[in-house]
Amino acid sequence: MDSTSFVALLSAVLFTIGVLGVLLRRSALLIFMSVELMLNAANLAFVAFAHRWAQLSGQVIVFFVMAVAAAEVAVGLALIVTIFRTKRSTNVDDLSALRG
Amino acid sequence: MTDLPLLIILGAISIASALGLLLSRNAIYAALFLVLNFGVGAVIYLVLNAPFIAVVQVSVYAGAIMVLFLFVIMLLGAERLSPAENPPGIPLQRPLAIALGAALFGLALYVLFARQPPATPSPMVDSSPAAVGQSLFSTYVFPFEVVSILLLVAMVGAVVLTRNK
Amino acid sequence: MELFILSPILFPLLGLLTNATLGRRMSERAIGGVATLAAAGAFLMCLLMFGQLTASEEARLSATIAPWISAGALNVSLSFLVDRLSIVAMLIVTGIGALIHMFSVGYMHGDERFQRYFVYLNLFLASMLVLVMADNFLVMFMGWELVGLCSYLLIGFWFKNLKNAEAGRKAFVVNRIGDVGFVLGILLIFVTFGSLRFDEVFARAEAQGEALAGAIGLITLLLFIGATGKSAQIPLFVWLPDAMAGPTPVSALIHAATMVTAGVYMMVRASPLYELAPLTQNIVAIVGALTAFVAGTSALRQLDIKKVLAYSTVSQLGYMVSACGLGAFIAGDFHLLTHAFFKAALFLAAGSVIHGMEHGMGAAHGAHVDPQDMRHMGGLARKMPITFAAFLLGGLALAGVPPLSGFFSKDEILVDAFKHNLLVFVLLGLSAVITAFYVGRQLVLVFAGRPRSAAAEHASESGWLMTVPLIALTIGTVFAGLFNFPGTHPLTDWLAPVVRHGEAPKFEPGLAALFTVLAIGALVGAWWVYRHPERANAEAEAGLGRFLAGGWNFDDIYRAAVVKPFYVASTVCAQIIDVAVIDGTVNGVGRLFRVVGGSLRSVQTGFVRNYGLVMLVGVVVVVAYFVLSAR
Amino acid sequence: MPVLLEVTLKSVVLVFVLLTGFAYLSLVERKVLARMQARIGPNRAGPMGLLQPVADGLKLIFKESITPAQVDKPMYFLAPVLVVVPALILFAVIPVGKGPTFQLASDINVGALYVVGVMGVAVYGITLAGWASNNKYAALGGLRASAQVISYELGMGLSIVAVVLMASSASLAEIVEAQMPGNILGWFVFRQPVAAAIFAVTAMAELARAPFDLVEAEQELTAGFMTEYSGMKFALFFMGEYVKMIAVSALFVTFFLGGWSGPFVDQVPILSVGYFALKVVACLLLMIWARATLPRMRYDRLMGFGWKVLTPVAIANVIVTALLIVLGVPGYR
Repeated sequence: MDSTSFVALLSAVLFTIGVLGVLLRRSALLIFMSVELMLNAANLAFVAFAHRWAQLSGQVIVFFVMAVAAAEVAVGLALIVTIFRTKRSTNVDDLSALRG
Repeated sequence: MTDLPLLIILGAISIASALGLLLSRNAIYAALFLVLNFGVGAVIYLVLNAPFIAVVQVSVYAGAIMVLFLFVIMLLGAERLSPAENPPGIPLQRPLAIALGAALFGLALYVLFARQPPATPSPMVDSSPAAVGQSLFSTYVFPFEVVSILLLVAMVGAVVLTRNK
Repeated sequence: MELFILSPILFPLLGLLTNATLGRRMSERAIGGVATLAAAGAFLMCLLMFGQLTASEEARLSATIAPWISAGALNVSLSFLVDRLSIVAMLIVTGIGALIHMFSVGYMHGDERFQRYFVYLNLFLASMLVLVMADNFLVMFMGWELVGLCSYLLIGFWFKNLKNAEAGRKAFVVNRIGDVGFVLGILLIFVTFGSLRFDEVFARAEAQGEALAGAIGLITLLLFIGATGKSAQIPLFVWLPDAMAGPTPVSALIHAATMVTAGVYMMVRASPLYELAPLTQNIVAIVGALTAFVAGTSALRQLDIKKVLAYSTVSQLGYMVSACGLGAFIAGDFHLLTHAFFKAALFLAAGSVIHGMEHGMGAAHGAHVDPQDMRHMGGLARKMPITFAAFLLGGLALAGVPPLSGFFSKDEILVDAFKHNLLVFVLLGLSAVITAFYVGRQLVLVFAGRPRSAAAEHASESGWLMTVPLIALTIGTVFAGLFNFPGTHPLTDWLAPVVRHGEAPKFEPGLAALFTVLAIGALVGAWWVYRHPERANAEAEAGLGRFLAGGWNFDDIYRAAVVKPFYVASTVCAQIIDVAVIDGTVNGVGRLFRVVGGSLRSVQTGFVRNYGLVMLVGVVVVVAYFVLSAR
Repeated sequence: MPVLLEVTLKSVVLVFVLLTGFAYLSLVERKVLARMQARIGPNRAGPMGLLQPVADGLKLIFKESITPAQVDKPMYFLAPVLVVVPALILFAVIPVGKGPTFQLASDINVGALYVVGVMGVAVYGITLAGWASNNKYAALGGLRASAQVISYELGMGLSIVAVVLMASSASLAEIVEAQMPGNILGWFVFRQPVAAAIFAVTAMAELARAPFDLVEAEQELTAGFMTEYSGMKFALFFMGEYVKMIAVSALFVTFFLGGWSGPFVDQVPILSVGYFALKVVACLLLMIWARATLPRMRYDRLMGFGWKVLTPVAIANVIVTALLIVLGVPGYR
């Protein structure tokens, strides 16, 4: 196994953990962090393949992903703060007003 | 590959910290596990000949995003995540999530190992900040501008969302 | 040059634009003046063009504005043609149109939608000119539909009375039936000849007439169906008597002098085709003659002053159509010309009478009577001398009394019928006698004797705005016969280069004398019968009278054969198909989704994580598909 | 592995120098502050109080290590470490003298970004210390620290961007080289005065030193995030602060004061280290002077100043600098 494959594997593991975090944790903050973990896992894969194919584009994409993640966190945390002001909770299960 | 042993150690830390995030009962710890994970990620980037990404990872993720997380957690006092007081969760959520996660992971493994393209030795690419910058402002100038607008929008959005009426 | 050719159309367009945009700020006189001047200007332009056309036999003016439709082999341009045939029609339309515009200024005085009336009238003028100036079938059809629209708008002009609105609708619907035939005819022309331009179509038809006899027969028949709609022939004439609901000048202009003759004009225009279809010719001749007879007899029992004239118009159109069927296209066109004069004069005179009656009603403060009902008239000759003179001369022309115009044109047709088709001749001859009789009846009932109502008692002559056009038209009525006076027949010579199959008119002194005697006899007979006007009172009440008054009950036939079944079918559709099937389906679908949605509601847990789980299912499926299928 | 050995050796020397420097910096600060306030300062331990740091250290080492009951233990212990480590690793990229001998990794081409990243990470220690203490003063101190550091990091990063633009390199070694066109006017403090001012201000704010020391404002927050700490852990915070002072001074010297440059460095390379140390000491004295002179800012003023003044000015400075460089104005290539 070469280093690229290993990092790709690591990326898969981290991504799966991130998915599980999103689905299993109840705190909006934790869910958010899990999303960041997923993004990071994707970044790892990008850099790994950029390394294998000697391409700079993979790294550039990662740069963009980080910028988008930053934007997402800014808005996401603002949302969480706003929700917390009314609900006094960050538990997403408390936010089920749209129940059918 | 000489890097492999180092990568395995880093990978182990990375996975451990991710699991810590998944299982921790305390949002602060979860955030710190994530910081650790990102730090390890930065080192992995270094190993993979991506120093620019590595430092950006540290300054953006560890230095900005996670500090913001920490700040919000402490501001809201929302660090304790006790499941006991929650309403009885969603039936089947846990087993289904685990099964689906496993399926996703299986697919990734399948792609990685059953569909492995031939590994070709590749030359090292120049990944200095200058090279990345060149690429950003020539080939990727349009996405770059889009991202800058996105950041602006996010900034405005965050301000509007949190402003007291 | 093109602007010059288009100017007859542009003048009324300019007038209508002015009136439509600025009319709100303008006085009645100004509006009427603009509209009338527009018509008069168009007439002047037509005269100038006429002057140019006299230069040579081949002279013709054509103008192409723009390509209109270009699709595959179909190439139609928005182009116009002024030749010897169209200039005659144009002069009639603009000349009589201008006079009627002027008359309308007086007649419509005080109407709340005065401005709109003149906008419509100008629009009609422009549309009619488009129709007659067209150089291909499609542009002609455009004009055809535009005049139909104007006719609809003007019949229902006083739409606040439901009957008027219904009359407009009836005209519209009946005309559409004819239009279907016309459109099919145009399509078939294109399919057969690959062009819609008159000259190309006719040239090709002549070149290969034998081979295409069947197609040409069908084409001419379809075009004739169009003509039966527009020119009110059996079986589609029923709309015209009802069209009298419109203002009387409209009846004069549109429903007597110009638009209704469009069918005749179209058949004359297409005469090269009709020449090649003998079977259609026969059908046309017989239908025309039958129409003349049926409408003539119907006019015998009408009590409404305008209805008499309406049926008379149908009858006279029958003459023209019949003439076309006999191959006497020029005779038909000649009758069209003279008819335009005397029927316009008659209608305007009738309008003047109605106006006078309404005026008298106002002056007498008497009980309200129908100002159009002849039973309430009588003795108007002394009250309205100019009107009476116009009506008298127009009526005599209609009756075919020499030396008035109607005598010559009708005689030409009768001679042709005598030579070619005895059945047609008999029908047309009978109609001529009947015509004279109902003219006499009307003259006696309206003008002779003593006034039979307070309104008639106080009636007075109309103002100069109305009498001047009346006098002008009466002069035309008297002298229009000169256009094709036996022996000189300038109209025949004029049209011969265009309508090539026209023969020089023959004059049969014997026939002429016979019909002169018959007409005068019928007029005297009518006076004899209606010396006692009360005879008219009950004659339309029952039996044959009622049958005739109802226009041979065509309306009842339609009601039974078309309207009733349609209502039944509609009821079935509305109450069974619509309610049960369609509504049932729609409601059923709605109910189905409500039930399904209700049962699926529980899926919407409201838990974000749950939705995330479902998303993940989708992700896994999609990724699995691509991973496992892509080799 | 000679490389590994060399790096280790250099690191050890560096740490030793820094620890000594930290110790005597604290003494110098006390003495200078005392002089400025017309006092004498510590003068009992050793000649002129030169052994005072040793005494202080011994006292703190032997003090009983108290762990309050309600603290979050792992974080409570981790926090002081997190304060010291970033301060130390900053030196990895700073060239303290001419040539590779006096550099650890200062020629890496992302050095400036590394500085920004590490400065950003440095806030964790203070924030976590505040949170882990489970004490409202400490928590408020921690919150203030994170907000303050996030706010001023931006200005600092942008001022460094201007420097990087000037040097057209993110390597600290090359930044120093870029400031030596032979005379003192080549220093970026003269060619980038605005960036230098911003860096100076933001550096003080990052250090949470007067006049920006709201994190540990005694009057309102007792000792802020350090309230519950004592003994060696307290010493670590103390050490973190002073090492960071040295580090920030070193960075200022590197970015704006021509680094190790000075007369005769080409002939006697070892002189360069002396020049560097001299400049750093000058900066440190300036900081002490500022602490002795300036009153503490109000917190809302502090945040407002950071976002509404420093950040826009820094952005404008970057734009102007870029324009000057593109236009080829003399002195900006």
